[in-house]
Amino acid sequence: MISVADICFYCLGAMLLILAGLTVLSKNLFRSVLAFLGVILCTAVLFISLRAEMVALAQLMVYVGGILIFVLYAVFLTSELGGKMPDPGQRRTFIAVTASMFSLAVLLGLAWQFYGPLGAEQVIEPNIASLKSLGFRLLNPGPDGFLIPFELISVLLLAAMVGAIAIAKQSAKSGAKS
Amino acid sequence: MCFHDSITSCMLTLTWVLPLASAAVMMLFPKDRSGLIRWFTLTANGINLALIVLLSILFIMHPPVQTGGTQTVLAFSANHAWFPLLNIRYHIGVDAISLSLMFLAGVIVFCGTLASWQIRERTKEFFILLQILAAGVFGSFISFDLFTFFVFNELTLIPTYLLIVMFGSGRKEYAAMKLNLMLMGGSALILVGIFGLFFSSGIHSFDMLELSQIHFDRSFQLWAFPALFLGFGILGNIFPFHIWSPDGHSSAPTAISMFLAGVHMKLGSYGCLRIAMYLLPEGCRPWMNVFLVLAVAGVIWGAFVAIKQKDLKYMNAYSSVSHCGLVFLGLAALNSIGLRGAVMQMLAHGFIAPAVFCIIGMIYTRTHTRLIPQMSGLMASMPFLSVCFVLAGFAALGLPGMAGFAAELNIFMGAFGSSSLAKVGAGLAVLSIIITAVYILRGVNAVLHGPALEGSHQLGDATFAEKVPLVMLLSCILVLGLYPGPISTLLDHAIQPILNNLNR
Amino acid sequence: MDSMTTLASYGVLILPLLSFLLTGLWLGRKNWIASACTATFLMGLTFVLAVILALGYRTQILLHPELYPSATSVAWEHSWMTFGPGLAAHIGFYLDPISVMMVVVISFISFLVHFYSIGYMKGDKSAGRFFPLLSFFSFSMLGLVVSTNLIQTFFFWELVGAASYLLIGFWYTKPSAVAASKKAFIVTRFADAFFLMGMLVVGTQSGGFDFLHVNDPAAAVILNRSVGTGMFAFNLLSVSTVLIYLGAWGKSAMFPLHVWLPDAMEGPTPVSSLIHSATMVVAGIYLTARLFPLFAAAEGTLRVVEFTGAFTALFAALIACTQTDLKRILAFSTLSQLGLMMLSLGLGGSSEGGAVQTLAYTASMFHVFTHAFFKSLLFLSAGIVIHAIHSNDIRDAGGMRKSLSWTYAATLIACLAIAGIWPFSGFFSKEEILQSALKGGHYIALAAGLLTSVLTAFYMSRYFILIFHGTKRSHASEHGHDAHEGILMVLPVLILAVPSALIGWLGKDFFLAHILPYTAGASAAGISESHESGSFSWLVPVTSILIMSAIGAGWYFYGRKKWSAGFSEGQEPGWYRVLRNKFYVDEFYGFLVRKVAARFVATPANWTERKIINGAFDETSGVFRRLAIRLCKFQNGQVQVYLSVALLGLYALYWIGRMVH
Amino acid sequence: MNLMGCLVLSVALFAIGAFGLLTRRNIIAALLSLELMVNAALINFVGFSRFGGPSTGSGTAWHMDSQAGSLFVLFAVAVTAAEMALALAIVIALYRQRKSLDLRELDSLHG
Repeated sequence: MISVADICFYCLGAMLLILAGLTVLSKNLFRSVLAFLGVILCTAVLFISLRAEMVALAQLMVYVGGILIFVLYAVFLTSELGGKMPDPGQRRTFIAVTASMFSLAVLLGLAWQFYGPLGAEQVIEPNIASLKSLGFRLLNPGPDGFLIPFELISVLLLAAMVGAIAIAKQSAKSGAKS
Repeated sequence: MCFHDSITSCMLTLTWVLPLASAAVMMLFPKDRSGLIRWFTLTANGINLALIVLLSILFIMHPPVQTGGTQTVLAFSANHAWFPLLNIRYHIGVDAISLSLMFLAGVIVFCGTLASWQIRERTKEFFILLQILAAGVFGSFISFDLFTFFVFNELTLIPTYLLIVMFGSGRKEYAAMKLNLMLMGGSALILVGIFGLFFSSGIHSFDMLELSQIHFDRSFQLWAFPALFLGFGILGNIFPFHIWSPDGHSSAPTAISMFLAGVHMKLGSYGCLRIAMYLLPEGCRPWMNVFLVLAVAGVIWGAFVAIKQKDLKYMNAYSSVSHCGLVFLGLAALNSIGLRGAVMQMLAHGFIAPAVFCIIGMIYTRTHTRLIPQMSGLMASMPFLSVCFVLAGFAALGLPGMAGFAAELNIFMGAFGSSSLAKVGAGLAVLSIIITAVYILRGVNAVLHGPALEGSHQLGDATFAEKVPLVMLLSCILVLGLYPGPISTLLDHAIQPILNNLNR
Repeated sequence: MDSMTTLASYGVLILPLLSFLLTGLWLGRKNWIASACTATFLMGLTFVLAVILALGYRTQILLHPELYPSATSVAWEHSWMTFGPGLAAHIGFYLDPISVMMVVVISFISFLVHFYSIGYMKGDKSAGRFFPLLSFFSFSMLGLVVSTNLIQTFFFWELVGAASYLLIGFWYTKPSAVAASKKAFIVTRFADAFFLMGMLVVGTQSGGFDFLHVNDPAAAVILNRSVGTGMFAFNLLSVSTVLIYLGAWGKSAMFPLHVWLPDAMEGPTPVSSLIHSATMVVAGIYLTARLFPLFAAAEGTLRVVEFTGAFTALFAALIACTQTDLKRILAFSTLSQLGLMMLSLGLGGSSEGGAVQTLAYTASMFHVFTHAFFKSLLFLSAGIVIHAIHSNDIRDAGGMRKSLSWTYAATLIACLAIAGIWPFSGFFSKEEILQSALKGGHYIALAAGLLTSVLTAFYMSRYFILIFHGTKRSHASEHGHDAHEGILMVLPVLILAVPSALIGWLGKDFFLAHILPYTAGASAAGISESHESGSFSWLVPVTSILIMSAIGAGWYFYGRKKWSAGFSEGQEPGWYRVLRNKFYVDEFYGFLVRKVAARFVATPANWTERKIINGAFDETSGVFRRLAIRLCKFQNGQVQVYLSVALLGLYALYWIGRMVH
Repeated sequence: MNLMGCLVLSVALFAIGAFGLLTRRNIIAALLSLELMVNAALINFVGFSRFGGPSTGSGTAWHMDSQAGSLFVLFAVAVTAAEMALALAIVIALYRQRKSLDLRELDSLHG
């Protein structure tokens, strides 16, 4: 029995995959980035439909607000937008197709092996991924909480930012010199 | 003199600890103090040689009484757990075979140190590596635990490689790589065989003496024996796996050529006797015919190829192939005379080939060539070296009164007293003494005799440091050749358990 | 055996060895005169001891046949190496008629040669090296003749070879000497390999190496069996004795292994003298005589001995007639005489009767004995001539009668002796040989012996006349410094002239009475009976007449008609060229060694070694190297390739894991 | 809309990402493909968090922490952000040095 939610899911999934395909196949880097934006938006919608609003939010904020901006900056700084990207060549394509097909086959096989037969008796969790509960969980210093990983992640992010700036800046200096 | 057992076994351990320790100490020496390094190495090796001589005297005074069974009775033995999880033990001891080879190794290492006296570059590295090499060999000869034996055996390979590459001449990279690849290949076979012995024994032991009492499954013996024998045979220079040795010898510096020919190869034939034949008697009999054919082929082949060599070192290397073939012929005779002859030939060749290499090295430092056609009439300018060369050459061609003859006589007699295939093989091998005479005399005559070359009068004879090793080696050759009675009796006792096992 | 004799027997071996060590390690390098005198003195002492030994042997053993029925004893014996029950090698001292005779002869001649060498080597830079080697040579030969067993024989046999190698190549800067030394060693070594083989077969199969054991009829019975199958079936006794005889064949330079001996005269003349008379070449004869009972038991072996001897005797005598080198003529005469000795030893081959065998054996030993004296005399006097004319070529000699009068006399005696003129020593021994050939019915051998005798007389008269008569052709004497005879060199020659002349007469009866093979049926009675029956007395006048006429012919051609030593360029007839070139045997060997052995054995072997065996290794490692180069392509630094490999590898591992479970 | 659907979607996305990672010659494009793969993982996390796993009999063993799935996604997103920041900084530095972003030319690890 197919519900409306299912149809929405399938449509969303199809869109997601098409956009992903565009991301990896488009000859133009800018289009590729745009398709990737689409992928992220679709994923966010998917997360919402899976009742993970907090995650969707984070996804949108970090990816669209952060990563994608980075990427666009990088693209603008490095490439001419209209240019076609070079072709990978037949052999590489063949190997890549083989590898990805193997990935598909092996992972699907594994998924089927462990979860396929259970499709009918799914346990649908209650709505536990609400913003509030997650937030409490995240900042809980107790044994159940994730305060320490949270803080570590923030330190990591900070370090990464500093590092990124340092790398870009240092090479800029040396580039200016040369 | 009466020493407590623990003291003598400690002395035995010291024979490999001392070189290793001296290598470790030398690492702390400043690089540029080459004189100090040389003297230090010489002292260490001299002490080691004295130690071995002392042990030999003790051994001769109280030889271990063989019980007449199949188990070798060791002298100076010690047996400690080393890695109990795999039942690896530090089991050392000597019988007449290994002790005589220890003596050989001691003399060769000492002489090799003296023969390397003139090494001027990277002296420190040279002597450190030499000492590690020596430690590996001494350790191998005293080990009666297969695993320990193997470890010590492997310890010799890498220093050999480095020594040839760093201090060699000619196509040294090729030669060193070839040598190491082939010997490593041999080691791989040995390792397979050793693990086979370990697991098939049912007692999970690496101990040779315990394993010698086990009756292995016949089918196991039939595949393990060739693996072990061939593995050691490659090291022992068996035809057609001898090809590492000519290139290796000729590229190596003098001391290493001496060491390879004198001691390292003997480790191979020793392994063939002590491990392959002793532990796997049933596998030995059917396979021995194959190895007999290889041995005789090596004897004749090496001699014929030696005739055509222009490089003195190559000539001697192929002569080694021929002489090592005789060792295997003796082993293949499978009787006490043959086995004894094989061990005596190990000793004889162990003294003769290094002596020749030593002389060739000394001639090379003077003439800067080793090619026979480029030399002539050196007798006039270097009489001492020439006399030594003639003597060593006579020894190599098996002149009575020299070590080679005593050994060859035993081998031929053993083979004549063995199977009919062995008789035919012995007949052919006897004929090789003609070819040996041809190439030895060709080398000696071309190099020493004939009109003297221009300017050869300034070349100068051997210095004192060069005379010492030559005199030592030649006296060993002469003593062994003139008076082989006592050592052959001692060897007889040591061979008896192996033979009993073979006849079981 | 009293202690004096035993002591003498030790001394006979130890003194030459001592001389070798003393002069070789110490004196020779400081002062050659001191070393020469020491060596000569010690050899003289050795001779004295040898005489003492011989007298002791005679009084205590030889004259007590009731105690020593075969007149054989072992003075002392020390174990050298033990091989198994009964199989042992000893160093010992064997006493029997021929060993004692040889000890006396060797020490006597060696002493004289040492003495002579003092004069001969004067002025030679390397004289200090000469005497130790000479002593060593004598020591080796003495050790050989007193051997108690085959292994000791082989031991010293090889030492003799080595010593001769060193002595022939003594003047090592002379390429011809170097080549000759190598040739001598390798040719004899070739034979020795067979000797070793035969010895091992005899020893291991019969269960002992001692002569007392091997010469026992029981040993021959054990060995006398057929081994092998089909085409390879052979009689063990025949094969092993022929193998041993091959050793003697090479050492005694029988055709076709004779090639080393004429070249061996490249060494100093005293060495040639020693080699040709007492030390080296008679070793082969001696070995054959030593194993005579075993050989006699073997079917056919003695025939081989006989025919090699006969052929060599004739062959060498023919060549000797055409040579122009002084020492080479003598060398071929040695070959020819050795052939006679071998022939004589082989005469017992087909005869059943012990008497012929015994007579022939005795004759052979007798000839060894007499030959040693006159041959060393010939060489030593040739050395004087060579010293005088500074040349080896007989065409440079001539008219030396006046300046070398003592040598002239001595050489005359020696030539008469070797030619076999009564009453010189050669006559008696040669006569015995011919008689036994006749008595045994070996007419081929008899003919060969007769012809050889005639030829010998001819070429010796040629030799003698060309050197001492005629006009002086020597450049040395033209240039004023007249040839002279040093007393040091003449004295030994004169001493040797005495036994050369007389020893045959004096020794004949002794030999006939005592030098006997200890085979069954050998007895002095039988031999003297057959000898004195007189039925063969026509042989003596016939041979004498033939020899006299040969000498006359020599005199006629070379003395009266003044033939030169050889034909001049271009006028040489073909047969003469063949003879002068020694039947091209050397050339044939050269072809065999250089072309056949080198080109078809050693070169292909070397090629196979380099290309195939080493090539196999290189190819194997090449396969891996090429594989590695292929694999290197994955390591091209491109992260995507690494990723693909990693991913595919991951799945491959996954797949393998699934397969395994 | 069930676990299997999520898994299939995730696997497909992963495969597409892998394909892109292996074929794209531009570093930035390759990084985008990498992000696709990360996204696939995220979907997986969320899917499991939503639908749970297979329920085993007792239930107690499973009732671990469904929130953890979502929380892990949060952390993963953060780490990805850090990674991308660094990667793009390197890309810019690289471009300045080499004037090229072609992965084929970046083979200084060539053996």
